[in-house]
Amino acid sequence: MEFWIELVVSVFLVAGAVFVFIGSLGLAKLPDFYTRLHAPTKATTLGMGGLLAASAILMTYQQGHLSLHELLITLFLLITAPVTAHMLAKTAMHHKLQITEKTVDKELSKRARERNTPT
Amino acid sequence: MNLLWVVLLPLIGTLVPLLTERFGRNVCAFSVALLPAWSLILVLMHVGEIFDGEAIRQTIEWIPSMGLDLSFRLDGLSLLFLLLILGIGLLIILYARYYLSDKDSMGQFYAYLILFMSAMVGIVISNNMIQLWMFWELTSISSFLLISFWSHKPDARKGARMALTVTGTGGLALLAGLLLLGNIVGSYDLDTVLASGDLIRAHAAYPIALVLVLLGAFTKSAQFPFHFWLPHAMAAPTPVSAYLHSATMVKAGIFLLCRFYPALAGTDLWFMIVSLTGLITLLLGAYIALFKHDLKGLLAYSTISHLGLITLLLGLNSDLAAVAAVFHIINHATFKASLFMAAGIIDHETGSRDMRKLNGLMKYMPHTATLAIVAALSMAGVPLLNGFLSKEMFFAETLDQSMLGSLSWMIPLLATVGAAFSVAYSLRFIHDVFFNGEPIDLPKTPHEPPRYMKVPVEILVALCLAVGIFPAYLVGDLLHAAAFSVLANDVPMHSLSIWHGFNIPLFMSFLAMVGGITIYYNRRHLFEFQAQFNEPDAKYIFEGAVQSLIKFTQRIMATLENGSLQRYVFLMLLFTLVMSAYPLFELTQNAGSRPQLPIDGVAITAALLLIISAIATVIWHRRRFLSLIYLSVVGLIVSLAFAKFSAPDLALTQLSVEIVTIILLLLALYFLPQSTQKESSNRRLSIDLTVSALIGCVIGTICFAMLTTPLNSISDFFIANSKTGGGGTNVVNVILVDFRGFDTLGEITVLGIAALGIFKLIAKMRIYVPTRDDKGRPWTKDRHPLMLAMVSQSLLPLALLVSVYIFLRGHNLPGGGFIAGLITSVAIIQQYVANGVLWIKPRIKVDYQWLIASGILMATATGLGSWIFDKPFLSTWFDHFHLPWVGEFELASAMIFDLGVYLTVVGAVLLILANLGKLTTSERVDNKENV
Amino acid sequence: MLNTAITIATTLVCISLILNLWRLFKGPSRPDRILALDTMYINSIALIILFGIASGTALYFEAALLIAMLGFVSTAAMCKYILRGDLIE
Amino acid sequence: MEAIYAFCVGILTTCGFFLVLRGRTFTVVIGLTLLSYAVNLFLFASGRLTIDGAAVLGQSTEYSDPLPQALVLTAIVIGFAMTAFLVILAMRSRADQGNDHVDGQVPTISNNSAASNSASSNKGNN
Repeated sequence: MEFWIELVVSVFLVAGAVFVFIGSLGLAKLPDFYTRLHAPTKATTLGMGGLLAASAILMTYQQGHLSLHELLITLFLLITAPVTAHMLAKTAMHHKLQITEKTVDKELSKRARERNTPT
Repeated sequence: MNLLWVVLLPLIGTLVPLLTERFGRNVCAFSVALLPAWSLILVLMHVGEIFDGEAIRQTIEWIPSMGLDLSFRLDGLSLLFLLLILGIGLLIILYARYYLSDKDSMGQFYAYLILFMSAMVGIVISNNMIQLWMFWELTSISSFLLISFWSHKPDARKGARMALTVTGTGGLALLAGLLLLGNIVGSYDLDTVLASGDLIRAHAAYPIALVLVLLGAFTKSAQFPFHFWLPHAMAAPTPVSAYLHSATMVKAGIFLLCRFYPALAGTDLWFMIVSLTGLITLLLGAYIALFKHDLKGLLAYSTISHLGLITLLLGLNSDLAAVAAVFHIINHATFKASLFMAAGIIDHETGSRDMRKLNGLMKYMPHTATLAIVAALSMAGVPLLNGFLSKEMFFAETLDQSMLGSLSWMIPLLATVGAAFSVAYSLRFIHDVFFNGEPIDLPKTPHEPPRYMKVPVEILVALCLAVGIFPAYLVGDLLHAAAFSVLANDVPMHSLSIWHGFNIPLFMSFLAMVGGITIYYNRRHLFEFQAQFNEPDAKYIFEGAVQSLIKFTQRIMATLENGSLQRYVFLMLLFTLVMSAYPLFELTQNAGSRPQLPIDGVAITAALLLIISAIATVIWHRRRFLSLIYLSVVGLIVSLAFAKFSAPDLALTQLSVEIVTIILLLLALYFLPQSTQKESSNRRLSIDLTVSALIGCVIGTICFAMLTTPLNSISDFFIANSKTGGGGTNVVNVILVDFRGFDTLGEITVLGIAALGIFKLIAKMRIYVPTRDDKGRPWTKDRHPLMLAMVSQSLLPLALLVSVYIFLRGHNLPGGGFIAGLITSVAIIQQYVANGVLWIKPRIKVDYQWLIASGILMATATGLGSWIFDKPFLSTWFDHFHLPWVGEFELASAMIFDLGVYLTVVGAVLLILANLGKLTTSERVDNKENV
Repeated sequence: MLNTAITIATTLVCISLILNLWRLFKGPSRPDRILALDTMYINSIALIILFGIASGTALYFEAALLIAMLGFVSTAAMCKYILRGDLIE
Repeated sequence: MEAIYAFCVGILTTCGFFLVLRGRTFTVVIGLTLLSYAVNLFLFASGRLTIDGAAVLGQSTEYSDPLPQALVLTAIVIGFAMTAFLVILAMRSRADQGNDHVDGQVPTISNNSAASNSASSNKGNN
């Protein structure tokens, strides 16, 4: 196959994989849940986008017509990731998980929690 | 003629009394007698040929492939026994008609009796050992029914159980022996077995076979030490005793000895066992009989002793002795049957069988008394009666044997002693009952029985006399024929005459007479002597044995089956382990010749994840939510493995099922304890762990061995014909909906049934709904988070689109009804989760049972549809069409079938999950708010 | 070049899977574990796509698609379970 | 590769059986689920392992054995039905007997924690 396609695909692949990795690394390393929540839902999703783009390009090139699966998957991920994050945040609030010291604007979370706690 | 009918007629006759009972006693008795009489006539039609020494054989193929067929043979011995069985049987039928009271169910009695009769007939004319054994067991069972006929009496029940146990055990031993014989000879055909006597006697297994067969015979004909069941079987109605315990059942053992005489007899072992058992039984029976106060008890023990006599004769290994034995079989049957009937009459008319009360009946029932006296004299062996003749022959035989070497003289001596005792008890029977003063407070005032009740007795007694006076004319031929078939060679010269001149046997019987009379007149001292030791009642010993056996069994059950499922599972597992591990020891090396795939990093990672999360599931199995999370990881990895090893359909199915399972378990977990404390002891844990680990090793080994052995599969056919025959390129799906469509139909049916069962189980289940989670936190008020609800609604069409797409491509690319159905139901369940039941209710109006039903119906209809084009069930039709815009596309009837699968899956999953979810909707307290 | 890229990517994804498992172990809270599980789903999608690219067939994309759908469903279900106890009400 | 596969099957079997031997219904269900994974993998293995050989005509050169796949596919679905049935049975026994022990009552020999547990569930039930 032509060099530039291979190049693009490879770049997308590596970049995506790196982002995926960063997401998981963040999940493993970050201090508290709220910070951890960011890593997978953002970085990983982005990384997935990269990977899917790579595969979309490659498949389109190989099969000669536009391959839609990747688009579908991307769509799903893009729609669901925020909701997942939202739900997880809700559960975290419900469980009153501790937040690290370095968090700015703790009052926000406190207020949110008060609004959230059942009376 | 048809030998089959000889046994078949009585067998059919078993039903007759049940039908004709309602027409009154006479009709019943008469109708019952018909069929046995017919088969007796059938037998008599062949007396001529038999007397000429022929044997009639007949074989009816039953299961030729297994070498099983019904084979019969009628020779002299069979003829003799048939005459006894059917002849005396008819007399008994007549007798029983008068004996039975109105309270007894006549039809039942006759049915049992005829059943027993046909079983006996079957024994004596069988020409196949297994067949013979089957009839043998049938006699045990039917005699059980007969003895326990008065089932309200505990004696009857106990006696029947004892008889069944003893004879049944003997029957099993007999079966073993017969199988062994068949093994030695290589055939179960009786002719062959009897012909190859030398082979058997020479064989190493001969002693075992002999002992086993003899066990069967001795238990049946009440030989020492198995004699104890016979007296207790006297609790039966007297016709039964008269029939079973004089002429037929107890004679079955003797018949067995005679039948196998050519095959088994002639060795020292045979002599030792048979003759000594016979001798002991003869003496013991004769001795005990003297002290019995019960009429039937006396007769029972005398029967035992006479059977012992016959056995002894058969044991002597001399041809003449065998002849004498056969002769005594006839005589004993005649006089003992008549005696039993007489005793029955006395019991019937006086209401008692106790000889201490029965006295001087001569003047009350002279007719019966005369008959009984004649029969008793014949039993005692008085000249001019048949008993005398066979006893003479018996004495003669005891004289000319030299088996015990220098001690051989003991046998005639002991024989004389036994004879003396038999004279004594015969005297007692006569004198105590019919003379000896006046009856003592009998329940009834004795009088003669009804006229026809005496007829059978008269006939038999007449026979006794006639045979006693003109033996040669009456039984000569019969005896010759019977002896011929017992010895299987020429019968030695024997003269059936009353007078052989003055010889030792005559002198011996004279001694016996004198001795008997003396014994009887000094019986007082004997009774006192006997009174010292109380003989152990066999019943108590036997019952004790039975009880202890029951206790033992109960103890075993208590340990094995203590009602704990946990324990059962463990035991089952242990068994499985043993059974599956054993063959592996033969497996020398488990790595086969198939080239193995290279290991790559992804595989290692996946395996690592799988193993760790599986173990984690186990470790945290008490914190249930946690173990559930690990479980879903395992499921994920498994489906990845399917994808990796080129099974995309499986990967898809596994994924969707896994999610559905997780949702199901979450739904259930809400009602169950969130976490439990440690319950089982460490010892228990380690044991369980060991066992399951061992099983894991075994399974793993098998799996590895299987993976590494080259594959020869039938799947090439499927791959070859998938496109041409099934019209699809996705072979897996084509197999599901076409090649093995019938299986799939079954599967979805099972699925539907399971779903319906669950639906019924859930109905009206009252269950505790926790108001706080396990940490004591109250649930949040926000029942349907807005974002989730909105996004789920917007995702629904997308998901449905995907499932339709998966369904449509299923025939040619990974996908199909199962997967599409699962996806659809997951999508809908998501709506339930996100928006709640109340939101769904107005939107999905179809109820899920209907979905299941229509799905299964559709699938079945597709199958049936192929009948219209007279093709076999579920054969697919497909064709290709061209549409503008869409292009080439294919229609296959398999697609409709797949649609049925789809609907069933959707219906089942939703029926299960939605109903499980609805369980709480009405009960949540905060349900009314913010709806 | 493409193969090297695929190898690198696969390795990275595998490592991230193991990291997720580690988080799943470590917890400490239930949301953490659920998050780890969700990330695992997404990473396995990545794995499948890489596998598809490597083997050059489009057969496995449906698996990826399904994981994308169902992973979301199960995460949502688990959150709902923690929040409300019963999923369907 | 085969060795790893077989090892995983063995591990799954072990874990499954160990959990099946536990006393609580839910745990038993989880054990059965693990076990059914193991069984499905085992059955699938009877078609041997192939890579890049999906049994879809025209997609690859040599195909994996489709027959075990078809069997396992239905086995998975039926397995789900069975699990569901068990789960409902477990709930039913919890509802009727007040505890979720497989034997219907928590064995008395076990330590007091179990007793208290069953007591709490009893309290919950009525």
